[in-house]
Amino acid sequence: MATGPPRPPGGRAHTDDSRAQTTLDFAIGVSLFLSVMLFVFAFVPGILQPFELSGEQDTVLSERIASDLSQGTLGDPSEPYVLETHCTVAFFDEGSPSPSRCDYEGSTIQERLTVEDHRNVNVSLRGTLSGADADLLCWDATSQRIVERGSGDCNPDAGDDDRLLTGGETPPQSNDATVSSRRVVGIQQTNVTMRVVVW
Amino acid sequence: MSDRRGGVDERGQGHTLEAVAAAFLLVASVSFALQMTAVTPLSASTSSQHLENQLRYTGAGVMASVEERGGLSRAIRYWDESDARFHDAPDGGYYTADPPDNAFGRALNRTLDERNIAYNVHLVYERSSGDRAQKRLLYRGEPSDHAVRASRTVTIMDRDPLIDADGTENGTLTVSNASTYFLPDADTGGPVHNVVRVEVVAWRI
Amino acid sequence: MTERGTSTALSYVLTLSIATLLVSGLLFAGSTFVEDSREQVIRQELQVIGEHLASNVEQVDRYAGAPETVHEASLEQTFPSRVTGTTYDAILRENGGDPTLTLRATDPAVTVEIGLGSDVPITGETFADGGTIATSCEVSGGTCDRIVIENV
Amino acid sequence: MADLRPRDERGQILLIAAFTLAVIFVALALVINSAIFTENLASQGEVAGSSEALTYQDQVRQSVAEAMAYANRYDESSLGASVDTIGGQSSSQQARGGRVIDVSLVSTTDGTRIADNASGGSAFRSSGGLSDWNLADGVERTRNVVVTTRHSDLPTSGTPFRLRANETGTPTNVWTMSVWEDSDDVVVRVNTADGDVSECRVAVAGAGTFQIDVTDGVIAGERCHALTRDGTAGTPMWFATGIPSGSTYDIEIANGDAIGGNYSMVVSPRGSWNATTLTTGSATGTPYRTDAIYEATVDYAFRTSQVTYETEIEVTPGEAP
Repeated sequence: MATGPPRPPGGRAHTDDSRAQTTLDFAIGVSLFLSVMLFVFAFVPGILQPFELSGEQDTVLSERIASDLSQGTLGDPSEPYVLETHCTVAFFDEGSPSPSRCDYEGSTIQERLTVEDHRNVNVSLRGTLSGADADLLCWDATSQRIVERGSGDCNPDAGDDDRLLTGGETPPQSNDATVSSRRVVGIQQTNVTMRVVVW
Repeated sequence: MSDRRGGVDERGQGHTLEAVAAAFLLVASVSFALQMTAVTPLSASTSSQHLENQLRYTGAGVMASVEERGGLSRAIRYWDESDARFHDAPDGGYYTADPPDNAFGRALNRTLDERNIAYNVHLVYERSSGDRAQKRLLYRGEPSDHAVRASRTVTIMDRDPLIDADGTENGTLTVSNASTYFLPDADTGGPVHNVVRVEVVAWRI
Repeated sequence: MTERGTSTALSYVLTLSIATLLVSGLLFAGSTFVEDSREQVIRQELQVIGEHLASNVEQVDRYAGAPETVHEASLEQTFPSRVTGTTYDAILRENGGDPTLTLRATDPAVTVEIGLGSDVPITGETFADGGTIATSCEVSGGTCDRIVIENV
Repeated sequence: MADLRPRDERGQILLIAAFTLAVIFVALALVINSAIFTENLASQGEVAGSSEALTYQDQVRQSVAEAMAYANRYDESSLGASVDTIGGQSSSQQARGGRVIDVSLVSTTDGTRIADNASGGSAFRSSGGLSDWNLADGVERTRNVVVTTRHSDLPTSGTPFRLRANETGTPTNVWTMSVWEDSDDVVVRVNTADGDVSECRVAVAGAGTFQIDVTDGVIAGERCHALTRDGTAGTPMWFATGIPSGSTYDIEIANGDAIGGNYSMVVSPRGSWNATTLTTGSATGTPYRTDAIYEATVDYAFRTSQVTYETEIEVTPGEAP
């Protein structure tokens, strides 16, 4: 075996350039580590994203509001899901003070539902009273009866205090972060659907 | 051949090995984290449970508002004595496609069919022997596993009249003297004919 | 001595410092990130639990309002006793006619407040820790004078 | 310069970095877990059965009302047995659902049922044939006032049929309901004791009989706001509004000849019926009175593993608030 250059024990002849770890090894090592690091940093936010919690309590809030309105505030707790006409119509009359006899206070929907003022809520009554498809309902003051918006006798802006039975801001169509709860309730001898949207 | 002074060269591969070990540790920790969290395909969408809660309230709301005017009790007594079945129900004796033409049927149609929710209606009552029996009022097929049940009990008294097709009370026939009426007298001694539980099983199609 | 002389020491110090800097930076960034998301999750969880508790209080209020005479009305629900690792408690207080429900987490001090209707009969202040919380009526003479929350 | 430690002692920084990252990810996993639990908690509905306590109480109230109607019409002593049967069957039905229901009759308040249900209907005259006459004096409470009539039996606007409740001792304090027909519409006008007037007009199709439920404010299935809410301030009103709650009132019919059909009501206390104008047996054609149960008090209990609800409900079917 040809002997290479003599290897003195502990001799200084080990210059650093003979480290046997070529720059290539180092390059592989670090690049591998960096690539894994990049992968992890790219991947982790991905798994976190669906759990970026925002507005989780809206689901429970809309259920609470819907149950409270349909089983107590707009009617009588001893007769759940049946609304009393006068208080229901007055509930949607924003701006004027609540009638003392009814089970809510304040003049805006937020105050009447005891939620913070910045909270976006919309409450509306829909139903199919005549014809085939459901429509927003309206209080016709002349006949003291609840009618569909499409029927002739509902003219909310005609001065006689007809009124559309919807309160709060209009829910955004595109925004998907809204939560809505529905209850079927009875009013004036018929069934309508109360819809509460929170976003 | 190790070198007493920890020569620099043998550790060469050590660095890459170290990087590999680090990388492995990193990937292992991420996968462990994933295993630990109950990440399921559905875990981000909680809407299905929310919708089921709505269905339960819908069923209860329909029956509560119909029964306020006695509509549920009349729907149970909406019986055709001569045909021995509910008024103009198909041969099976229970409604299938369109609901009965009374307040309860119209309410179901208005609120449930409108939002393409399929539903079955069963009447659960007690026989005089005390065991429980069930009769279909309306049947639309096997409910899916997300089906939700809402129920309401209605008391029928011995002399309650049957209801004719147009909704008016029958002058002579009552639940007791009608021969083909399905509801037995569970309390033969007393005035109560039967306590019927109306069950609406609804599911989204 | 290698030809590069002091450069080895310099490169040595350099790599060491950069590396420690990198690691400490990483550690710091990582822990603040974890802390922030933990606090956000705690706040959300307290709000969800608060809303559930508020709907229980309103349900008991309806129980009290329905019949002419009430003998007993209570409703209990089991909530997680710890929220992302910290314990929390709930306080139902009269707050001068505008009753509120306040939930406080201990470790990162997070507080959540939920308003209730002013017609809900709540007087003084009642308190319950996380876990199974019972909402009930203190009944006297057939009417529900006060709705309280307590641990079961 | 001394030979420093060779470069290879760099201290495995990469490993430490990886280790710290690993710790961070595990902590993050904990946070994600509770985030997922929060969403799960958010989508939970209300406590199981908590809203059913009230809906079931409503069902018990209506079942007992059915039993009372039966008792008042056929056999007054049967109410106790009916309530026990209702309670027994309800609890066996609900036990399947994990709910414990307990219904028991506590007490009843006596009353009198005044009715004229001659078959085919007749004029609202007293047993002595008077058109204007008094039905009852010193009445404290009235419920389930129902008039059954037909278009052909209704007076025109000339002299409408009037049902009055005037305060005992001060007849000027009177609540009056006038009913007449105006071109196929049934018109009901109410003058309350405190001077408010409101009117409702309901178009009733067909020539068959229909019901005017005075205490419920429903005419042939249509709500008549005049009977349940006065026009101006919108405050609710009902049979005998305006008569101070402390004092009693007398019930009178005016112009009974003008209307045909049947009527019935239940008044309390039991002795307030007028002996001269009402017979005791239900002879056809003449108004009669029978003993009746005005109100039943029922103990109701609803228990599940998480809900406890015990109350005492007063069942007075058809009594305005």
